[in-house]
Amino acid sequence: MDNIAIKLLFTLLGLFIVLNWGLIQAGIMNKIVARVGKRIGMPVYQPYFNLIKLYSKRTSITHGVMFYLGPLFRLSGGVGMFLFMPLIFGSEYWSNFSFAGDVVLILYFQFFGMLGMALGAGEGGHPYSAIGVSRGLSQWTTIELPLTLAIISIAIQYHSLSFTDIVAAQQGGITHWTMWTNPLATAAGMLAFLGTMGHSPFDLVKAPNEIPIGPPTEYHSTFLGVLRTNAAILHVVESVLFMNLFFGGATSWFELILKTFLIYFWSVFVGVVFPRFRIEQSVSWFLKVPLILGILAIIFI
Amino acid sequence: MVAPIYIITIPLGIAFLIGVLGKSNKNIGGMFMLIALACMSFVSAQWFISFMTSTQSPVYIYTAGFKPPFSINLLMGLNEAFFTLIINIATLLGAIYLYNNLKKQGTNAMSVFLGFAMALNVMVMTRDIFNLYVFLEIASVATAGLIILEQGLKSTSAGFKYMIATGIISSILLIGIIFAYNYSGTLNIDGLIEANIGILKGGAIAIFLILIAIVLELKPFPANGWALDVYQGADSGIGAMISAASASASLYVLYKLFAIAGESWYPVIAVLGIITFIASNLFGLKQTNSKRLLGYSSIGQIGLLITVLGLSPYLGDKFEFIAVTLLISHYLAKAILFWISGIVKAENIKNWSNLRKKPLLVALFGTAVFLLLGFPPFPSFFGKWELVMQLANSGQFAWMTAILVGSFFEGIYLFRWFGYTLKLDNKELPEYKMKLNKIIPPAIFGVAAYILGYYSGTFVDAAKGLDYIPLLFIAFIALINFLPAWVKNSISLTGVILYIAVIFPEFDGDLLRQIFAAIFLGGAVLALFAGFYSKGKRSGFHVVTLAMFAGLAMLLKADNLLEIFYAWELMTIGSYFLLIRGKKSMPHGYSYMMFSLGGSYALIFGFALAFVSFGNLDLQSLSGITIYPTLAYSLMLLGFMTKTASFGLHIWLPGAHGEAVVDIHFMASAILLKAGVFGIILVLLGMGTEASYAKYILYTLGWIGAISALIGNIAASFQESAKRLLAWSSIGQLGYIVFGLALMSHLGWMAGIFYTATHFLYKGVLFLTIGGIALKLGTPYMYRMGGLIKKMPFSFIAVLIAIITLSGIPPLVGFAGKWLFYNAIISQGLYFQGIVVLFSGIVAFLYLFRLIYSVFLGQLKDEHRNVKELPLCLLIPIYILIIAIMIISARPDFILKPIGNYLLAYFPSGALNWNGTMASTGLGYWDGYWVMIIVGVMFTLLFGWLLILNSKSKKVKQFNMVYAGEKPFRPETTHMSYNMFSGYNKALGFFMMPGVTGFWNWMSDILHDTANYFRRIYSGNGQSYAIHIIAYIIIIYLIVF
Amino acid sequence: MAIEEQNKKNKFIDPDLEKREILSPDGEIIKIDPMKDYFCDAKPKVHEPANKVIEKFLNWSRANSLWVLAFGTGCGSIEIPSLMTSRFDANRFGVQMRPTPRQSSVFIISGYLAVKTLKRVIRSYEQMQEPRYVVALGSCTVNGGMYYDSYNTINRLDYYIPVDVYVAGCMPRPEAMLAGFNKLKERIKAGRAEGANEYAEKFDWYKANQKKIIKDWNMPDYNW
Amino acid sequence: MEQILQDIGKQFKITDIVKKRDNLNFITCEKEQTISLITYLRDIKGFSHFVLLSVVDWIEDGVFQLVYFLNNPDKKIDIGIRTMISRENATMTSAHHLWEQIATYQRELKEMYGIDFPGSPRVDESFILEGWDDIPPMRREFDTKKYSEENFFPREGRETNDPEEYMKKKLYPDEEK
Amino acid sequence: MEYISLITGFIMLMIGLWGILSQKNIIKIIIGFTIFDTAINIIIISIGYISGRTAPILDKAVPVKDAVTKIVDPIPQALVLTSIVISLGVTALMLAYALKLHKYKNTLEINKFKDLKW
Repeated sequence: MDNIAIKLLFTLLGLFIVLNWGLIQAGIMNKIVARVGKRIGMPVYQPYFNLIKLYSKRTSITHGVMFYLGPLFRLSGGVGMFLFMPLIFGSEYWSNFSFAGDVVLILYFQFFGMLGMALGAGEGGHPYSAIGVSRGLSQWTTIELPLTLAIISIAIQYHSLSFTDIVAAQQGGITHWTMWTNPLATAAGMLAFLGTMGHSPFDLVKAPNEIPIGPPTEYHSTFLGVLRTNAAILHVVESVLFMNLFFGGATSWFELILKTFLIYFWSVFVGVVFPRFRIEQSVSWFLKVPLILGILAIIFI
Repeated sequence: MVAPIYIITIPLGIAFLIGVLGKSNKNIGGMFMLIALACMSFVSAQWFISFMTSTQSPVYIYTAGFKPPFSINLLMGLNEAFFTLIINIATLLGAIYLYNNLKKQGTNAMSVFLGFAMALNVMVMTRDIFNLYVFLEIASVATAGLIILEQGLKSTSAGFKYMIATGIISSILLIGIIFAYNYSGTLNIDGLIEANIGILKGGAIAIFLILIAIVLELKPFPANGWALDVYQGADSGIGAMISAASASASLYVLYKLFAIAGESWYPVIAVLGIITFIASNLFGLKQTNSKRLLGYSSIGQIGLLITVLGLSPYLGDKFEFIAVTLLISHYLAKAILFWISGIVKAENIKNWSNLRKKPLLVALFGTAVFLLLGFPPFPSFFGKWELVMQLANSGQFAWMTAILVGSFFEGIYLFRWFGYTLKLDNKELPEYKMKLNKIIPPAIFGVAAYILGYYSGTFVDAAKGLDYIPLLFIAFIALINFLPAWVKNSISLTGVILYIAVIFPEFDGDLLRQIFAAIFLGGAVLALFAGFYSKGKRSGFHVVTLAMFAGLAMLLKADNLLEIFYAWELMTIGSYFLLIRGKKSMPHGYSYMMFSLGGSYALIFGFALAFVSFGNLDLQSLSGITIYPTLAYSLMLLGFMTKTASFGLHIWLPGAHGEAVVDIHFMASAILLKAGVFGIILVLLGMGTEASYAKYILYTLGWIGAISALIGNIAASFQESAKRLLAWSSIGQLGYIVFGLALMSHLGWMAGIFYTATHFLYKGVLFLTIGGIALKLGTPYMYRMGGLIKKMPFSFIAVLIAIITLSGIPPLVGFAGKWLFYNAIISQGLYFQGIVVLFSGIVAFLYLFRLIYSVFLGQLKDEHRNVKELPLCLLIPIYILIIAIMIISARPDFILKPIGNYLLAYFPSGALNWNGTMASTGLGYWDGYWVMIIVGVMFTLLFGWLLILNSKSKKVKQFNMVYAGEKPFRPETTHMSYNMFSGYNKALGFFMMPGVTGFWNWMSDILHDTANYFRRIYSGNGQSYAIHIIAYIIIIYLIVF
Repeated sequence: MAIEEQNKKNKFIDPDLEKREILSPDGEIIKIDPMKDYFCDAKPKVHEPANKVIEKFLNWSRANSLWVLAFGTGCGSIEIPSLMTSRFDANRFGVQMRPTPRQSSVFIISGYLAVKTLKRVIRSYEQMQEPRYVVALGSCTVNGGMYYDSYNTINRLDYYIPVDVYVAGCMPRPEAMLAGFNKLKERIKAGRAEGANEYAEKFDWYKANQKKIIKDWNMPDYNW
Repeated sequence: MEQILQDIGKQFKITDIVKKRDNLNFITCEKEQTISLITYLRDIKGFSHFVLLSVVDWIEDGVFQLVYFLNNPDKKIDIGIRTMISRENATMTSAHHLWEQIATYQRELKEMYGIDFPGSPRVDESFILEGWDDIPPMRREFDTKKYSEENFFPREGRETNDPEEYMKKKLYPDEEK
Repeated sequence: MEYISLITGFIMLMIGLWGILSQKNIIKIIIGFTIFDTAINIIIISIGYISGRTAPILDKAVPVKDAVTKIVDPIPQALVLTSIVISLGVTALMLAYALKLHKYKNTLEINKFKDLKW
């Protein structure tokens, strides 16, 4: 840890790249969704405008300390996951602070952001935000089930829970990827990925016109800006997580961007096609096919 | 030494003197009676002491100077001295108790009473069988006379039934005697023994008749209808005399005459006894009349003593000790109970809640109940322990189970009765005055129970290690019960701190005990410190709390099985009294006691098997169990799991903890449940993993842990009351620990022990804060709270930290437990149990958010507008725990390394290897210290950035929110907390079918229905009782010959 | 009691907003004045832009990301969804519908405003964060339109809330609305769309007009 | 339809029967008899469907004309019962016990015309107008234009043109009269 | 033949027992008890009987020194004395009970006094 300063610099640079890539990725996805609806859709750089406008708002209100800190927790959740996630395999600089923890750390760090968001929404005092949070949490419990099963089956397969070893085991062509060697786990994992991303079949939590927009009902101006920045980072880091686990990690930035785009596109693609689930449907959906896939993944390693 | 003959002559003389005095001057007559009884007890006490201390040899007293065949001789041996002593004391105190009744009846009643006392003494001392018959007859006539004392239809009809029954019994005895004389030629018992007439056909019948008459005198099961009516009909003082004094006399007579019968009789007597014991206790379940229930219980206890008599060949040299302790306990308890029923005069057991008007009576009633059931400080505890050990030693497992099942039934109705007394309201019940002479006898016997308990402890060699200092300290606290709460609190606090200083160095070698000592005693200090919040007297609270903590401390110090069992039972008593304090806690306290009772009986059975297979009682015996090992280990685990409320045995916890007050809730959940964990650790250490059966046990244990974790967490999310939510979550967390221990691997155990420690920390915080808030707001229901973050910021921060730890979110220490579990599950290979545990870990999120949202966030209700922060005496312990959590989170290796080294001794392979603060296993790695720093730095940086961005945002009030252009109506209608996870309930609600409670209810219904069906045979008709007696004789005759 | 008389004075007081007394768990009586306890009624302040150059850039980004509040009044609200269809597609100009006034910056008043709806419009308008703009559709907002002589529809919207762009027409077609958006963009970029500050300056005048016609004004003066 | 009218004629004092269509007739009856007539029609004559209750303001003769429309779904015929009540402190016995929805109509009439229906549920609560303190607005003596000018800041520069001259001036400007 | 008294004793015993168990009236039960007791006394006496001997009264006919060969076994007769006294006492108490029971329900049917049951 002697060159901690350099590593810090590279991590900040990585964060900058990931943030920008997140925003552009969101712009592209909106464009694609619009094209599916035969609309021209928002320009690709629209997320930048939204962010700047949000940050440039002159007034904002706060319901209390926890409300104020909610978005901060959320952002630190996203940035924290980024910090502990090794981005580029092999390069000592681009693996951020992943020496501090393995897959389990990342798995449980997701809750950090969610808890902060839940508490902030709670402090807002709006009943709809509380309903949104309760739906989000109940949905999250069953999303984690197939994900945990997949991770455990990978851990059994590669006898390790640390990212670097998993990615190392998948190097050397497509046939070495987990997608190839352990398809069941990948299937369960990718179905769980749909839930984590919160796109259409499972977007009941932030559904725009269902209960205003769920938890962030009371958030606005700079708070919403912070939440949107985190959303950008989080989407990229989640897809990097799934990339490292199932699709052989990335040896270069270009490979990372391509793979994350395709992984993220998978959830958007499903989102565009399928309508929204009700809460009990989405909770019990994960206990059907994904669960069985996960169990089979463990049995047939 | 006064000649024993005076024991007979004094009462006879005084009786006639009183008769002479005539009806008028009753007071003098009363005084004379008391003097006579006092002299009798002095004489027998003198002889008893001389036998106990000096080597006094038994003395034969020859009446009229002739040798036996021609005259009646009496013997004053050690046994006779002991029995006459207890009879005389009982009659003396009984006379004091009945002084007014006897005075009201006049001098003839007094002389009848003296006659009754004299007859019992002679029955014990005489060696002549016909003399025995004569005085037996006098005793029964005197009893019949005394029954009439209570003028009333009930007592008269009961007396008449008694007369019929004893008439038949004595005539059969007479026939037996005369035929025995016919064959042996002598009436002297010693002569009969030499004559050994059993071998002759006719002689055997004679002996049969004699013995069956004496057994019938002791009210065996089918033929004891008359006895029940007597107990119900007679005055309670008389009932006390019958059940205490005459029962012991007839028991000794049976023991004396046994020598004649010879070996073949033992099993018969044992069978008769055990049937009576189990049947009468079973019938007691449905009984609601207090005195009749006492009748059932005394008949049951006598049945137990008969069984002990019958099993004497198996009990070896311990027989006297067991018989004496059980007899003494029965004698003291029955006397106390009957005397109390005389004072409170409540027919229905539900009206016994009237007892609470006089706290001393409640204490005595409690002593009697625990004395009867064989709980620690009392002699019957050691008696029952030795009984079970000796029976196991001689391989009589069937007898053991029968005795334990019988005493379990007795426990059921006694604790239900005790629960009614403690909890049902007694506003409209009639007032009653406690006269001095009515209260002295039970008080004396109560104190005698404790003293004899200590004294009988000295006999048992395994009990040498028990230190009685804490018990003395508790007695002292009991005495100062009238002081205000904070005085008692500070005294007991200093006492506990001193005690910690004394015993903590004893554990310095053994880390496991150090951790548990820190949890138990550290928790005790925090709980007592939190106790300062309560105003008023809180009578009885400190006694039972210290009893529980004394039990817990003793559990750690115990080095043999007896001490463990002693500590376990002491802790159960303390925790029972704590849990029963809640307003609506009677049913839950009752079910808690039933589970712990069943659990302790399973434990004692397991310990017996361990004792038998290893030879002695120390802890190593847990490892090498050879006889029925699967049964032994599973029973012991079941026993300990009643305390950790694992799946199947968990239904008592939500109710019991839901009703408890704040510090009791903390003690019960954060500390008490760990005792079970300590027990499981001991058993699992003993069992090891090699044996074939161990695999199955561990597998099922793992599944039980996993399922209880899942059920606990899911059920917790649907609770409306905050306390029940925490109670269910404790079930979940304990399920974690049990699962961790069941993995039997280095990592599994490290996870389990680590979880026990951290669970104490964060659950302690949760219980204290939520309990304090529920107390302050007057309601445990979450939908009535809300928006308290503005009023109670400190408790919010505390609960937030506790929630982050519990859910295992990285920077704080909870994550270490989750990480250990992950590695343990994968390395151990128990994937599916592991998945269930990890899934329930994530489900924990639901109820955590619900707790912190409904209590602190959301809308502040009008009535809580100027609620103040929690009292300081609660905040300080909370923040001590918070600091502890933060320290461990920063440097988790402070705890993990020592646990690792400790576990190396038991599980050498699969340990954590450390470099610096980075812990790594074969699979993954984790560096708590660096995670904490990175997250901390990142958080502060982002916080600074957010401050710059958003420095001037306007603070608004609670209704300034987007409500579709309108404004909300009232805070109550806009706080979303009732039925919060309804969607989740629809999806996964089926988990919550109350299967287990249904099972246990079904079991208890079966018991109660059988009891209700069979007790119909006591039809109340005197004649049918006579037929029962005759039929009983004939059936036994046919069986024996 | 004193409190009952106070409430009686104002005929239209909302029962939930009457002053009342509550018994707290530890037995002490608490006086609740809903208007002061539940609502923060601080006056709005004028927020002058800090410096010209940055403000120009920020205005440029504000213009390109117009978040419209989903609040339809009168017959124009049926025209707004058609904007989102592929034929007219307001998304091209960075216009997006937002459900809550907190997050939206453009408030489209899409038709005649009854006094009742005006009360809700005012509350939503005041809950929007600055800088905020109002686009008024149809002639009813200009001069009352065909309801000029009705007893409960207002005639001139700008007396009640500051309006940036009027789009005339007895319900303008979507193309007109898109033209309105572009006109709004020009105003924002030119920095002349300071309706919020104007509202803050002439706050009392606006409030007097509003209270003149909304008789049951049982909500705080300024709705955060 | 005639048969029904004869029967009614026998029992109730009804005047000027107007036959709009073969399945729609209007009858007028006394104020006191209206409720009993309606009950009769409903229970006996099978007019089970209540269509609407409305009022006509004859300010000149100082009278409100209440019209109850009933429909007989089997015979598919309609009937309108008209009653005259005075305009000053107009009151009418409530008919909410016959059909629940009548209470809503009565509430609206109370707010808009000031006709009081004692006993009708929630009759004096505000129905559409919030915070209205002037006289009931639908009454003809209430001048909405004057009220709007007083209260609602009309924008100046609005003049009304007679469409004929306006179009002529527009299309043929040069033709001077 | 010397067992004649023993047999009569047993027969009376059975009659007494039958009286106790079958009769409904309390007085009859008490009478049954008295028969039962006298039967036992007879048995006791007959146990001591040695055929061909006389009663154990030392008078002219039975001199002290050869009394041992002439008289029957005296001990049972001594026992019978106390047994009679006892059965007297018991019967007296029973009658007192019967009187009191009659006072309460002025009936002597044994199955009327069934209020203490189960």
